[in-house]
Amino acid sequence: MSALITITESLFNRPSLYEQLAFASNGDSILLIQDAVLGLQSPIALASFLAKCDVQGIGVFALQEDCDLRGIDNQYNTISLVDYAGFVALVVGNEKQIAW
Amino acid sequence: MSALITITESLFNRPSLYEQLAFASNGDSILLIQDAVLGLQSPIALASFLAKCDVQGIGVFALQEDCDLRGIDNQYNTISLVDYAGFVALVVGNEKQIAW
Amino acid sequence: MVGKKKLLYVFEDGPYSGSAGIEALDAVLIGASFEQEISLLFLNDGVFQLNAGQSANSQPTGLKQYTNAFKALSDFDVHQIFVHDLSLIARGLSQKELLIDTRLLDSPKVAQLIAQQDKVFTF
Amino acid sequence: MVGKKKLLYVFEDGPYSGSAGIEALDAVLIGASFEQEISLLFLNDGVFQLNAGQSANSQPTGLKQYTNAFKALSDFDVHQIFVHDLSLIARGLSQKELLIDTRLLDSPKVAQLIAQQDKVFTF
Amino acid sequence: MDINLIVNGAAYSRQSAYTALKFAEQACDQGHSISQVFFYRDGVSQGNFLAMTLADEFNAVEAWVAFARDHDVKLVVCVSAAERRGIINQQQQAEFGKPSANLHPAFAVEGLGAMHDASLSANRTVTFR
Amino acid sequence: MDINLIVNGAAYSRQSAYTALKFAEQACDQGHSISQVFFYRDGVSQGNFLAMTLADEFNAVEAWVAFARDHDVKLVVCVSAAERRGIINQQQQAEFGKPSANLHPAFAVEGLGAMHDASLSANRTVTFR
Repeated sequence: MSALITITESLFNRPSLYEQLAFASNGDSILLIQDAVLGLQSPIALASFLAKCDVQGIGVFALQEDCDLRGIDNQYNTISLVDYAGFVALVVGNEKQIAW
Repeated sequence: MSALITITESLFNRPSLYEQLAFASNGDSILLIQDAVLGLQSPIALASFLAKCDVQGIGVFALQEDCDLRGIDNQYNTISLVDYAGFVALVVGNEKQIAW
Repeated sequence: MVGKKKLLYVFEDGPYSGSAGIEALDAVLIGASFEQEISLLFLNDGVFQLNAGQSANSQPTGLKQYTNAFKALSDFDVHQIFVHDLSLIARGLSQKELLIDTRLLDSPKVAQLIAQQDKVFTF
Repeated sequence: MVGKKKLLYVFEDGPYSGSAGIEALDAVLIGASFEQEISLLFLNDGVFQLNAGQSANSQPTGLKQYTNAFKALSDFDVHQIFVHDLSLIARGLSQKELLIDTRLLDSPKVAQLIAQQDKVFTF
Repeated sequence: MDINLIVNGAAYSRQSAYTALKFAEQACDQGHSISQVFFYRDGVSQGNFLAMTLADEFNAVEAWVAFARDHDVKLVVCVSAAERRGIINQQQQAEFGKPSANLHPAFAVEGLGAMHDASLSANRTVTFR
Repeated sequence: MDINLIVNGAAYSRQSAYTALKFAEQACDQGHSISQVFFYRDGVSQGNFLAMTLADEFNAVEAWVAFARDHDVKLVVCVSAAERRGIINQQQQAEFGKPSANLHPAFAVEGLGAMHDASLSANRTVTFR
């Protein structure tokens, strides 16, 4: 059963959360919200995380409003920005959600 | 003016706190409390942090009661365990405290 | 039994500094009464929840040493207790130092466990 | 003035996810009225507090966009605004993208700044 | 779809109240139903009607009450989490002989069983930490 | 020495209330004086007298009140932090027309000026997050 994994904390504060990708499965999706969107500003910070997601077949999304609030300029074309409607669609489209 | 630096969070959760050693000065002291004592259980986890503290002339302490509560067995002879009286002495013996 | 759901409760933080552990345990004990298929997963600092060496609470005004309650899980017919092996090893702990019987899982096995669940509770 | 104390307020977290930034700023604005020698230090995710691109709050029920208030610091005669250079660079920001004039400090200079303080407030 | 929420983050100090509410509103706008919002851990503070935010600040308790009224959603604070944090209703006030109460009447007080009931019956459970 | 404390962590959810209290008791036992304990951010929850912990759990509000009485220590919650989090005393209840109050009377309600006053006059300031 595919999962939507939401990550709330900053990569810079809690890098171990991003290593928990090892606990995700092919077909899962990851949505970055709140402080987790801060990494999108740096073209380096999320690069290896995203490469691993790509290999594992895991889609990565980020919440547009949380980027806008913080003035974050998404540096990654492999991260799709979604609004709250997209957040709802991700919840509906996966059998369960896990809040890391 | 020498500082007592208290660290509260786990090394495993927030490694960046331990890199903030770069902001400490010769003669400062570091006291690990609460989740910060968890690192003492592993003979590897704190090794490079302690080596840097040694080079920088920074003493490292940990709160005995917080170790006991968690069943932590201190693996480092360069970390002195102190009780709350020792915590008070560290506050008194340094001109200021900084809660990282 | 048909219709039983798989529920996983995840422990990610050490005890005492925060209340995540005790409040996750409260949830497990209630969840156990629902006769579903319950599992617990300890990863990251969560493995310290099960560290056996925790000191009993000596003073009446002290912090409550609640983790012995994990030993009662088997009375509630909760037997699926999983520990992420790398989390344990990285923290200088070993399986035989833990309060209760556990099963060690490597990362792919953790991923598999999670994939099988109907609901995953984090706190 | 003899007897002025050096007070440093440290911003370590990004805005909005938590209230550390707005509550640190409240403390700074009160501290400014004490006629001491006040400095602000932004490090780690704290550098995002000063990111200029933050969207104005469009909906009335939205989160308050408080960080423009940093621009008022100079009206309170607070001019010592320091930013840790590596924190900024690691997060893909540059000094000219910040809301207000700041001085960049490398790690040894941050250590020096901290060493000179009478009190360091973290939140 | 029937979706239930679990909200663990404190009002004011954390964004999770806000994120959860925006999610819930959007879910309803899309025709889903929110069967229950269960407030656990520090999340129980979101039912405290004594909270007074500034006029331009997000007020969690008011926002939840309005949302629940508009969309007929059940709001529940966990009894044990709330009592430990000093969030109680008038019935608990009387029961424990406390001088006051602070839980908004739009919030029910129930045990962790309510969280499980909702999670077992809903199509989706979404946790906001 | 004269030491003042700043406590930012929430009651029950965080250990900081406990650590701060143990430190304060030990400082007094050693002959130091605690001029003030200032509760800021989520720390203001430590003044909420509605909090009910189990008999074997640490109860922050009771512990602070006993400590302040025994050692003549001033306990202060930050007014703005406390109002935003719904921790108010009877005077604020009357002023804002709220139906109840929940701040223990052993705690004063003051602004961030009180934090600075204490920090500027004390020999040491210790923050517990």
